[in-house]
Amino acid sequence: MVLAEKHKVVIKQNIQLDEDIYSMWLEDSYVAKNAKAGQFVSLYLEDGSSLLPRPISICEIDKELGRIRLVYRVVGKGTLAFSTLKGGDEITVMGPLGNGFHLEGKNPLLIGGGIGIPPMLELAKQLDGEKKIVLGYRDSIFMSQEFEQYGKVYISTEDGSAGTKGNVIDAIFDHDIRTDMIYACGPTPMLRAIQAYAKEKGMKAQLSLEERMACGIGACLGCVCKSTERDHHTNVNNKRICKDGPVFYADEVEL
Amino acid sequence: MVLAEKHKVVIKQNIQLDEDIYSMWLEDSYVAKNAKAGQFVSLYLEDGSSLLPRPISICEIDKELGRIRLVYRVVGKGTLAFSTLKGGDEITVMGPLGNGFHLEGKNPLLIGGGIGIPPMLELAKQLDGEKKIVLGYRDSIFMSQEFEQYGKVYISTEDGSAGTKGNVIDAIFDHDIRTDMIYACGPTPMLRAIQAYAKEKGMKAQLSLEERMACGIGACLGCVCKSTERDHHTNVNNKRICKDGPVFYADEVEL
Amino acid sequence: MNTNVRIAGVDFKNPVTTASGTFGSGMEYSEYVDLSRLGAVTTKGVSSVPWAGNPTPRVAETYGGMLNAIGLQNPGVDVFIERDIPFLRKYDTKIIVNVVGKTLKEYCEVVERLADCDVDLLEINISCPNVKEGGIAFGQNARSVEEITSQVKRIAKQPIIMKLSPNVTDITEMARAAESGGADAVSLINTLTGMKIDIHKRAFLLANKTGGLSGPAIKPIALRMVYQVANSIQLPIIGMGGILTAEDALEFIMAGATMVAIGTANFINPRATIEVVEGIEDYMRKHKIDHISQLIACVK
Amino acid sequence: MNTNVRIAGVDFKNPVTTASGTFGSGMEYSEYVDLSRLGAVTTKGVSSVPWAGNPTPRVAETYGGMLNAIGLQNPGVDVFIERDIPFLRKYDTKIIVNVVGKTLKEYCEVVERLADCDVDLLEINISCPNVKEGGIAFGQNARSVEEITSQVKRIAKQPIIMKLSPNVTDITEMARAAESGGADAVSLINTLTGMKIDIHKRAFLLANKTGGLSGPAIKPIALRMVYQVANSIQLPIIGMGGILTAEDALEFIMAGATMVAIGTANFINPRATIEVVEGIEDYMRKHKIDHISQLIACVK
Ligand SMILES: Cc1cc2nc3c(=O)[nH]c(=O)nc-3n(C[C@H](O)[C@H](O)[C@H](O)COP(=O)(O)OP(=O)(O)OC[C@H]3O[C@@H](n4cnc5c(N)ncnc54)[C@H](O)[C@@H]3O)c2cc1C
Ligand SMILES: Cc1cc2nc3c(=O)[nH]c(=O)nc-3n(C[C@H](O)[C@H](O)[C@H](O)COP(=O)(O)OP(=O)(O)OC[C@H]3O[C@@H](n4cnc5c(N)ncnc54)[C@H](O)[C@@H]3O)c2cc1C
Ligand SMILES: Cc1cc2nc3c(=O)[nH]c(=O)nc-3n(C[C@H](O)[C@H](O)[C@H](O)COP(=O)(O)O)c2cc1C
Ligand SMILES: Cc1cc2nc3c(=O)[nH]c(=O)nc-3n(C[C@H](O)[C@H](O)[C@H](O)COP(=O)(O)O)c2cc1C
Ligand code: FES
Ligand code: FES
Repeated sequence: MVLAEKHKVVIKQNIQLDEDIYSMWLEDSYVAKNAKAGQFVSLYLEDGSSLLPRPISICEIDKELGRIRLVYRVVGKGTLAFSTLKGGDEITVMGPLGNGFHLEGKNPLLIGGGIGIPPMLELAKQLDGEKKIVLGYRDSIFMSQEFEQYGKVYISTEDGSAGTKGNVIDAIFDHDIRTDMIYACGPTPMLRAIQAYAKEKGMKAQLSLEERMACGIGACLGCVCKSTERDHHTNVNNKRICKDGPVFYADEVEL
Repeated sequence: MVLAEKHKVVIKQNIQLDEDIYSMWLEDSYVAKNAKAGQFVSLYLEDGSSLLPRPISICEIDKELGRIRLVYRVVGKGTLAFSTLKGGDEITVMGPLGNGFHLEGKNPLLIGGGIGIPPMLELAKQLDGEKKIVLGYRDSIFMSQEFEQYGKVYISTEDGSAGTKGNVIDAIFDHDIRTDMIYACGPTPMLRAIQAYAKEKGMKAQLSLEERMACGIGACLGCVCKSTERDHHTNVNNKRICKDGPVFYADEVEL
Repeated sequence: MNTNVRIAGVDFKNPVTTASGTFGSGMEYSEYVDLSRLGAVTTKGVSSVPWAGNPTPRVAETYGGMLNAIGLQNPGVDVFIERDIPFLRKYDTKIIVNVVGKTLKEYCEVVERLADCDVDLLEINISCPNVKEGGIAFGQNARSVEEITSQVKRIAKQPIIMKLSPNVTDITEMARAAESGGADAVSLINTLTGMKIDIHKRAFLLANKTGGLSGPAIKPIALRMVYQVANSIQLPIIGMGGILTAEDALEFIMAGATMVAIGTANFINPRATIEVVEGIEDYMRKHKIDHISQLIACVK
Repeated sequence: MNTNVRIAGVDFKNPVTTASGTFGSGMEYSEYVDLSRLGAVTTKGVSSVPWAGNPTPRVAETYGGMLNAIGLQNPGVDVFIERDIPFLRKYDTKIIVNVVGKTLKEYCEVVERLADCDVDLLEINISCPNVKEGGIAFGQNARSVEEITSQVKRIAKQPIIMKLSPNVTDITEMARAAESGGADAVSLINTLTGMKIDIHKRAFLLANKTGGLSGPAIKPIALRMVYQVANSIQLPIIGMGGILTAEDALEFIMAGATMVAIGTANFINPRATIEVVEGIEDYMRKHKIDHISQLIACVK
């Protein structure tokens, strides 16, 4: 187990990708060295009125240059503050945290919805086999081109402005995509639909979940989800998303 | 009456003068235009966990270049934060606040003790007549040379490492200094001694007082001092240092 | 878009007032904000005779908030009537007068003196933690809350707001007592009693040892209490405690407050009141809310 | 320099422990800090049977603090005894077990199960605001504080710390009741009940609507209560509520706490406990304090 100490790192680049989406590269050789696809980091704010860390998934890992990339959507005080930082500024990070994806499957299917898309990028890089990638957007498209080098990319948009009109499940049906392992990250309704779809088709799926966190390391029990089995650690039907997840097999959790 | 709105200004320079003493020039044409010697400004912190403004006296006013100078001692969270700022950084200011000194007297005596020395500088510049200036330090000397162009400077140090060994009153006795108007800023025990001395000698004195503040503009009644007469505004024997002061005639207040 | 609210038959152009003691009688802040833009100005606690208040230091900063132990220094009701009412009447805003006393009799004296004055509502402060007698002592016991409410109601010509203390086990009990006593509205919260120690001097930071904690630090407590009270009595509520922004104010309104008061925020930003007024308007515009009443107590 | 403190005959190498529920049973944080550097580890509340806790969201950030409504999820006393006690015993630190129940009987069951276990003290949590039954209900009434204290004392083989709720009118009344009931120490404060609303969704942020407010925002209230209790009973006090730094911890010690507990600070900085231990040592060195007891209750 890697010790994920809090540490200050320098921001290499922080650029806007879309209306409220930003991409940040950090000079963080520690996290770069130790991180797996699907893990996340806690980011801290400088302003002492906001004390809790912000969990952000790792989007890309550059082990050679000792860098990691985070892609985030501005939704509140913390992400707004991050968006104002510039290359050369410092930020405090703790990580890598959580368990990450298990790399398996011969023809994996990667599904990202909205701000669940970024963590699929490092996974796409690392997975072997023939990859299919489904990206679901509300309207505006970001990052889709970055995925093209790793597999066949399918897009869905809610307003139909690109790809399949509808959601990611619609796109899967549309293109009759088959797989032996689904990887998915995105809003809970999307994950719930994928869970149901996987069950129906008898497919395996790994889902990356999200919940409000305090400690980020498994101590506070703030971030639990319902587990189908009694969890060995908590001795109730709860798993901690930060420590036992954020990635779970679809049949481990109730959404 | 000048409206002292909160405003952001650029720091021109922020340098260390002595172990824990810093001097900051601000590009603040508004305050520079409107300020009088003896007034102060409220400085705000960026960190939302520290909400109250920090009152700092105006040390120098450069009306031509539209700049003001503040000299401050690092004693806590706020002044520590100010000390890390660099030229080009921004800071939020409200001012000018308070009443300032009345310029009077033919052979004025200016007395500054410790961090009460800086506000004497602009006063020394503005006062006419033959000025004597007494500066009291614990040990290390700062800013004394800057005063020399405006009058005869006498120094006291508690450890006797320079000038008269003792306090400012000792220096006054030492040099048998006479005056028709004392101006003083410094720790309360010093002001109390000057008040007693002035009374004894039948001299007039203007004292700049200090107290913990919240609003800085006269509304909260946090910063009062005892007044000898029933104050017209508060209708009790209290005056507000931020609004009715910080400068008072020695016979107006009880210390 | 309509931001009008009504409490006890009095109409306010918007739901924003000032928290007593943080705005004086509006004179100092009138340089920063147009008082006519406020729903009401609530003035500093006033007693029958002048009070000198506590020794200094009276204020201390705390994490996300502050402590005060002003001790209700005030010039007395006579000066208030002579000077402050005429001043405030120059503006198109309502006047809420905060009333304090050391004994029931003193509260009643002030209310009586104000009965024929041109002010809109009286707020009875039974919750100040910074005076030895009166104040909070009245506000921590349901029977005395009811007693003082009914006594004051007997004399008052203006509607009565009872200002409740958060330093109690169950604030709804105090709210119900105020309602039984005949109050027209309640306001909450006053400050929570707190303390700060200077570890270098090994001494209390405030001369009074303890002081009242206010500012954004206490907002979650205030909001919970407003919600609880809104769900236990029928009277309108003036909510306060840590409001810095329009977003904060809207939380109180959604939890059940008909009006909100801005306190400590004035010290941090003299234009806080106006920015809250404007922010509420912006929110209503953006979310297409025609009338502010649609937001009051909308979260259940 | 001696940082030893003693509570009810138990010696602690220093006055720093963890606040229950913020440190699990130390397992997760043992990666960040050497548990043997702590005076004690206080574990998450444990009940007679496993509790599933409340629905999510269970935590929310507030200005200078946070709300939690975990609802005392815990694996039950059997798993605790089997897994957590042996784990903690590997370290040279004392073990304080926080005990919860929905009924008096449940509290007693846990205390009985723990009687022959290798733990040093029990902390009886009668102050959790996040469960429907038990918890805070016991802690808001002096008679039931005394009752539960004396019942638990009858069975317990370890010294008993009663953990008091700040959601009361007069915390000294509860402290005196704990003392009369035979408690060996008191700890305070638990969280203050608070609320947060999402104005865009117009909904409560926590699934439980209300949660317990903790973190530096509440420190002045906690400190005041510790001071009040220190001046009203003879028992040693474990002080907590918003301690982030050694300076904060020293304020509590000077106000009268024999030990301090670090809670929410762990979430912000996993090394907070150790930094407090080291900071207290630095202060003592700098100010030439030979024994920590010279600082306890030194501000009066
Ligand atoms: C494991 C994990 C990975 C994540 N990865 C990403 C990512 O790669 N990119 C990205 O943009 N977002 C990601 N999120 C969501 C991200 O954490 C929130 O959007 C962010 O914390 C919001 O912070 P804020 O200060 O801007 O919002 P505010 O609403 O001001 O935050 C207030 C509090 O709520 C918490 N919070 C608010 N929204 C969420 C949320 N959706 N999930 C968890 N906590 C929340 C914050 O952490 C903070 O404690 C992830 C969340 C989790 C749990
Ligand atoms: C009218 C006036 C003029 C002043 N002029 C100067 C000056 O020119 N140079 C200078 O170095 N200092 C001056 N001071 C003192 C200065 O305001 C404090 O040193 C400063 O506020 C400390 O802030 P801090 O955050 O570093 O300390 P902290 O102790 O962390 O501050 C905590 C709180 O206490 C207040 N506070 C702490 N010490 C004082 C103090 N001595 N007086 C008033 N409030 C205090 C702070 O404003 C803040 O609200 C002046 C004070 C007043 C009232
Ligand atoms: C400096 C100061 C003085 C106060 N004086 C009074 C007062 O005279 N009467 C009163 O009822 N409340 C008084 N209060 C309490 C406020 O009106 C308000 O209830 C409390 O501060 C919480 O609101 P806030 O967090 O927005 O400040 C005072 C508060 C402060 C900070
Ligand atoms: C997430 C969380 C869980 C908690 N669980 C418990 C608990 O199980 N038992 C208990 O007595 N107190 C519990 N508390 C209260 C803390 O022990 C402590 O009394 C409170 O948080 C104040 O201290 P702080 O501000 O340092 O966090 C919990 C607090 C938090 C934040
Ligand atoms: S955030 Fe604390 S257990 Fe997951
Ligand atoms: S600081 Fe508010 S009256 Fe002076």
